[in-house]
Amino acid sequence: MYVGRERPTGGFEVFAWFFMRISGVVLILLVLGHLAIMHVLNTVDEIDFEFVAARWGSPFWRTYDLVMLWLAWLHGLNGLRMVIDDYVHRKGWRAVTLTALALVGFVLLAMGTQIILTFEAPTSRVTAGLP
Amino acid sequence: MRVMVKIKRFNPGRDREPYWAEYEVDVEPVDRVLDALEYVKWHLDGTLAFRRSCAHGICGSDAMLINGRNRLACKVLVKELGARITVEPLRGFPVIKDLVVDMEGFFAKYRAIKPYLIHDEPPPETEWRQSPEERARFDDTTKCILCAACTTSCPSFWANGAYIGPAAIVNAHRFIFDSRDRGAAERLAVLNTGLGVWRCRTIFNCVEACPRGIDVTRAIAEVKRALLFSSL
Amino acid sequence: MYRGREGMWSWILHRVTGLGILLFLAIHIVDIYLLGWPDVFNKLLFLYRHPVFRVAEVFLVAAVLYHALNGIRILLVDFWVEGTRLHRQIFWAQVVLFLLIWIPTSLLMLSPVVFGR
Amino acid sequence: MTTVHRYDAVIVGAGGAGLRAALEVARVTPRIAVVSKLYPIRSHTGTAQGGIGAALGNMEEDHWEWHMFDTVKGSDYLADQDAVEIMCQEAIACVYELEHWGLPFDRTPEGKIAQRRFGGHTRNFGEAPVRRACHAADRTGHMILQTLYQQCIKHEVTFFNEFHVVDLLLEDNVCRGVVALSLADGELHVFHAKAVLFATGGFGRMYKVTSNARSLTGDGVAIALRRGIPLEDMEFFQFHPTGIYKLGILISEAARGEGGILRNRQGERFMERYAPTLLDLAPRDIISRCMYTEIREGRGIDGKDYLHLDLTHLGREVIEKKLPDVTDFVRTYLGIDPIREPIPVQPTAHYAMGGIPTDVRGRVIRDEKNTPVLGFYAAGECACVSVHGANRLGTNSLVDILVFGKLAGRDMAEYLRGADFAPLPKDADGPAREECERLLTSNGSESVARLRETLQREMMDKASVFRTQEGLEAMLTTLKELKDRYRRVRIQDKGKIFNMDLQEALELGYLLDLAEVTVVSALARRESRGAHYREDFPKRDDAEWLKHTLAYRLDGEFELRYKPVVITRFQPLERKY
Ligand SMILES: Cc1cc2nc3c(=O)[nH]c(=O)nc-3n(C[C@H](O)[C@H](O)[C@H](O)COP(=O)(O)OP(=O)(O)OC[C@H]3O[C@@H](n4cnc5c(N)ncnc54)[C@H](O)[C@@H]3O)c2cc1C
Ligand code: HEM
Ligand code: SF4
Ligand code: F3S
Ligand code: FES
Repeated sequence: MYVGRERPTGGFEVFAWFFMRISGVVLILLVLGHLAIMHVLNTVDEIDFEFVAARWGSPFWRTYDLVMLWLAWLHGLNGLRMVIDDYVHRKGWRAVTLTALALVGFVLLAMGTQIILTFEAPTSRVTAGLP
Repeated sequence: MRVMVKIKRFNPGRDREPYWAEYEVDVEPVDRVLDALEYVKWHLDGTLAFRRSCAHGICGSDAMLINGRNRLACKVLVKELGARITVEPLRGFPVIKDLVVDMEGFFAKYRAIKPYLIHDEPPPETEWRQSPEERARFDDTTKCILCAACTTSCPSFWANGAYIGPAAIVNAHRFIFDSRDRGAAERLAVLNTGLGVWRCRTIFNCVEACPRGIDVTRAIAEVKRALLFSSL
Repeated sequence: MYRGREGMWSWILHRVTGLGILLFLAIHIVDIYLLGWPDVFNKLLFLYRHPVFRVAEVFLVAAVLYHALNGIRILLVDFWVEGTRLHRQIFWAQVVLFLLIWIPTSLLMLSPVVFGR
Repeated sequence: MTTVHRYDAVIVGAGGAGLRAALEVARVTPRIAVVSKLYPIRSHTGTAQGGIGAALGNMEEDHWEWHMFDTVKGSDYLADQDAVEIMCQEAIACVYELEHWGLPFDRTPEGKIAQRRFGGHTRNFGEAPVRRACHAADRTGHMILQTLYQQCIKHEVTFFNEFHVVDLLLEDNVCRGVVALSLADGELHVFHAKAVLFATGGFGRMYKVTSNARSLTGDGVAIALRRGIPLEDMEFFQFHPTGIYKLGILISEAARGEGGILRNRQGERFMERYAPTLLDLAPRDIISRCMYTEIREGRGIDGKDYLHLDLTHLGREVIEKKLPDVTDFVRTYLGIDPIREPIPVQPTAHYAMGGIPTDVRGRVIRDEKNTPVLGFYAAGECACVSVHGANRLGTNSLVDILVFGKLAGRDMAEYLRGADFAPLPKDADGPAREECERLLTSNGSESVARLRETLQREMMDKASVFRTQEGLEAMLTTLKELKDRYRRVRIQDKGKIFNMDLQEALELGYLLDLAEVTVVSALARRESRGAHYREDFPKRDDAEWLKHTLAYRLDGEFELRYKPVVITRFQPLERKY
């Protein structure tokens, strides 16, 4: 292909589109891994406070969960934004829904991040016998 | 062969709401849906309106929703459909009357992507050279007859009528990938928005609807990639 | 109803599963946040252990699995030249793969509920 | 009430000829409107398949003189050679121009425009077939129409789409505009103009089996006739040899250009007997006649009225790459795969050689002395320059619409500079309104569809490939009856919005008029030439009939006059291929 003039570059939509794909690929590993560990190999019968606490004792799992949280959340939020974009046309409604989306998105992301980063396992309760 | 043709009718000058009308028609199995419509028009109910011209799938006049899918009435044989044929106007355009829809918005989007060769240098004495490979690069999208079957089959377009739609993207592709063209940047700029290529969700209804067998989604994907790679 | 084919149905499912997972994730963030209050957290765990949730969990896995596999299909369509031509075949391959993974996984997950492990 | 628009120039018809002319006029004035009853890209030019002829010599030696010779010979020496000369010279520039506008021609390995063989096109004055038809697969017309429309978008030409022109405003030999019916709302619009160009296409719809679109009803030609313009050479109507059996959908000559063969029920390549040099690439009039002869002599397939077009030896590669659309038609409509099975074909009404007489500048002329009508132009299939004479060669119509579209546009542009708006006639839209009202309110019992069916069937029977005195006379009687019944036709749709019923009734009126001129002209011409074959006068008669017919209709009566053929380079010879 010949290129005559400057190509348009960037823009939010290209970025968003590409992000959906990149995050998707990474999420395949992260989310499926997470599901496998938490819901298949272990089951919710085993999972309790101690389980999680022990897991977050390791920086690896903290990072894992943090990355997963951010990617999945931003991926999902942008997905929802696309859906809103499709179906909500009235100006006012759009503003309301998109603002709500941003607010809820921000608050929950902050909550998730906070707990992953600041969680301190009560040392006494860290028990042996966990992976 | 006797078939029941059910047509969604609406005459804004007279009717408040669209309604269904049913007609019994005798056809040959090798007749087209267009023949059935013409039979209705000519022998049963002269008030029916639809567009048609070439009757062999080249002029793009008679795209409509036939048994739940966008088709050209002149390119579906009744034997493919069985004894009940349902015909509706294309979705997402205002209805002028019966099966005739207002295509002005559709053509406005076509015009928006600058559907003409852009090349500022003076042309040579004879032809611009183009290798068969370069020519093949955009062959698929030169076939478009602007029938709008693709755009009006796209759920993304139904959801938001401001979406530029596959037909316009196909026609942009036809020029963007023509080795003689120098206007790719301008066209890509038009398509690089939330109402441009990025609203395509690769749903593929367009491909199934296209009577010219154009791989519409592929064309759209190529445009997306062109935009992505020039942004990286 | 428009009689779309694989492409349309796969998209509807992708959208529904994506939104479903998002909803779950939102709830999940909240419940994990409760880790700050270990007692509350542990008390609420009964919810997760309820048979209804155990069955729902199987569907959550289904949703994620479908969404992930279909995500791969979308990527192939977007970036592989043959993707658009073969999208239907890829879809059916994906369905097969989905069943191959999901059925055994569900059995594994549900066996404690059904057989009490 | 009636809206009045004012434009320097109004072009009626948005096919190849109309758009090409519009582009030319748009160079000098933005006050130009194209009025078309179809969306431009729906025009019939888009269905042209095989190619556009121009002696580019990209694949082998070629010269415009050879092209000119073939055209003249193909026309059975009835074409005006000054016009043919211009056309064949200009063809080359026109093709390059299209390429520069972006037309995606197929390419040779060196990247030049690819060319193929076509009926009647030869090297060195008839020696052997030559590759002259420039093509884009079998969608050449589609690409031409798209490219021209794209250029019109670029130059911001104003379009009035789905405006059906119903009248021409012509007084004292000066054209003043047109009257059109807007289909969307049923209102009449008057277009006041300094100059008008008709490019309304052909009228194959007067025959039962035809390659022509539903819309090809000769509107412009009939309107001109009604306004006192004579029609030229209307007895010559081309039947294309290979229409899909019964449907009439065209299988391009390109199929034979690529090597396809016609066979009869014995599997014999019968063209060997009739045209030993060019075989299946002989001109259309000849092949169509041979096919009918075969059928009459019982060698049709299964004794029926069709023959086989055999492509099976060409192989999948050639068929699918070079004739993709044709292959698709055959598969869709016949359920036959041309790669494996021969295609049932029969001659199909295809092209009107006759039409509104013009000079080489596209000006409509009103008599045998070539007196132009001021401000009235015509180009394309509706016009008769005459470059096709008694039989058009394949690929030459696309050349015709481009070259004479351009020249007419150029002359119009010139004319606009000196001309002023002639005042509109009093009650400009009166006659049109009256006609529409009459049709809408008529309480007769006749149906448009039935009349049209009868017309098409009878014309096919009596005034198609073979003609006789009795047949034509009988047809004339039938036509009188049909016209009489037409006065009592009843329209069901009385509404204003998209009244297709009214439109079809108007169109039937045009067809009836044109059928009548065709038959009257054919009856008079007591010889056989090109597409006009009289069984009772099977020989060409240059002494008596080397002249153009001009048919006038004055107060309902026909008057035939004649004008000489312009002969410059090539003296008439016997036509052998
Ligand atoms: C199937 C087929 C294949 C062909 N293949 C070839 C080929 O390979 N090579 C070749 O040289 N030729 C070919 N021809 C012939 C050639 O295509 C036509 O003769 C040529 O395209 C005519 O062009 P035009 O511009 O005169 O008219 P058209 O393209 O027919 O356009 C007529 C225009 O007039 C408008 N119009 C008509 N009546 C009215 C009215 N009352 N009011 C307003 N507008 C009106 C229509 O809307 C339309 O826009 C083929 C023809 C057919 C039918
Ligand atoms: C497991 C790996 C995942 C992959 C491969 C993946 C892939 C994708 C892709 C490619 C899209 C874009 C679709 C498009 O542009 O048309 C998408 C959309 C979406 N995804 Fe995911 N995703 C994954 C996980 C998730 C998760 C965990 C969530 C929830 C938090 C999620 C929610 C969504 C939503 C809501 C959409 C928008 C759906 C739509 O617009 O139709 N996805 N996904
Ligand atoms: S891409 Fe296909 S369906 Fe869409 S307008 Fe063009 S021809 Fe019609
Ligand atoms: S149906 Fe619509 S979403 Fe894209 S693939 Fe086709 S344009
Ligand atoms: S009538 Fe021309 S495409 Fe159907």
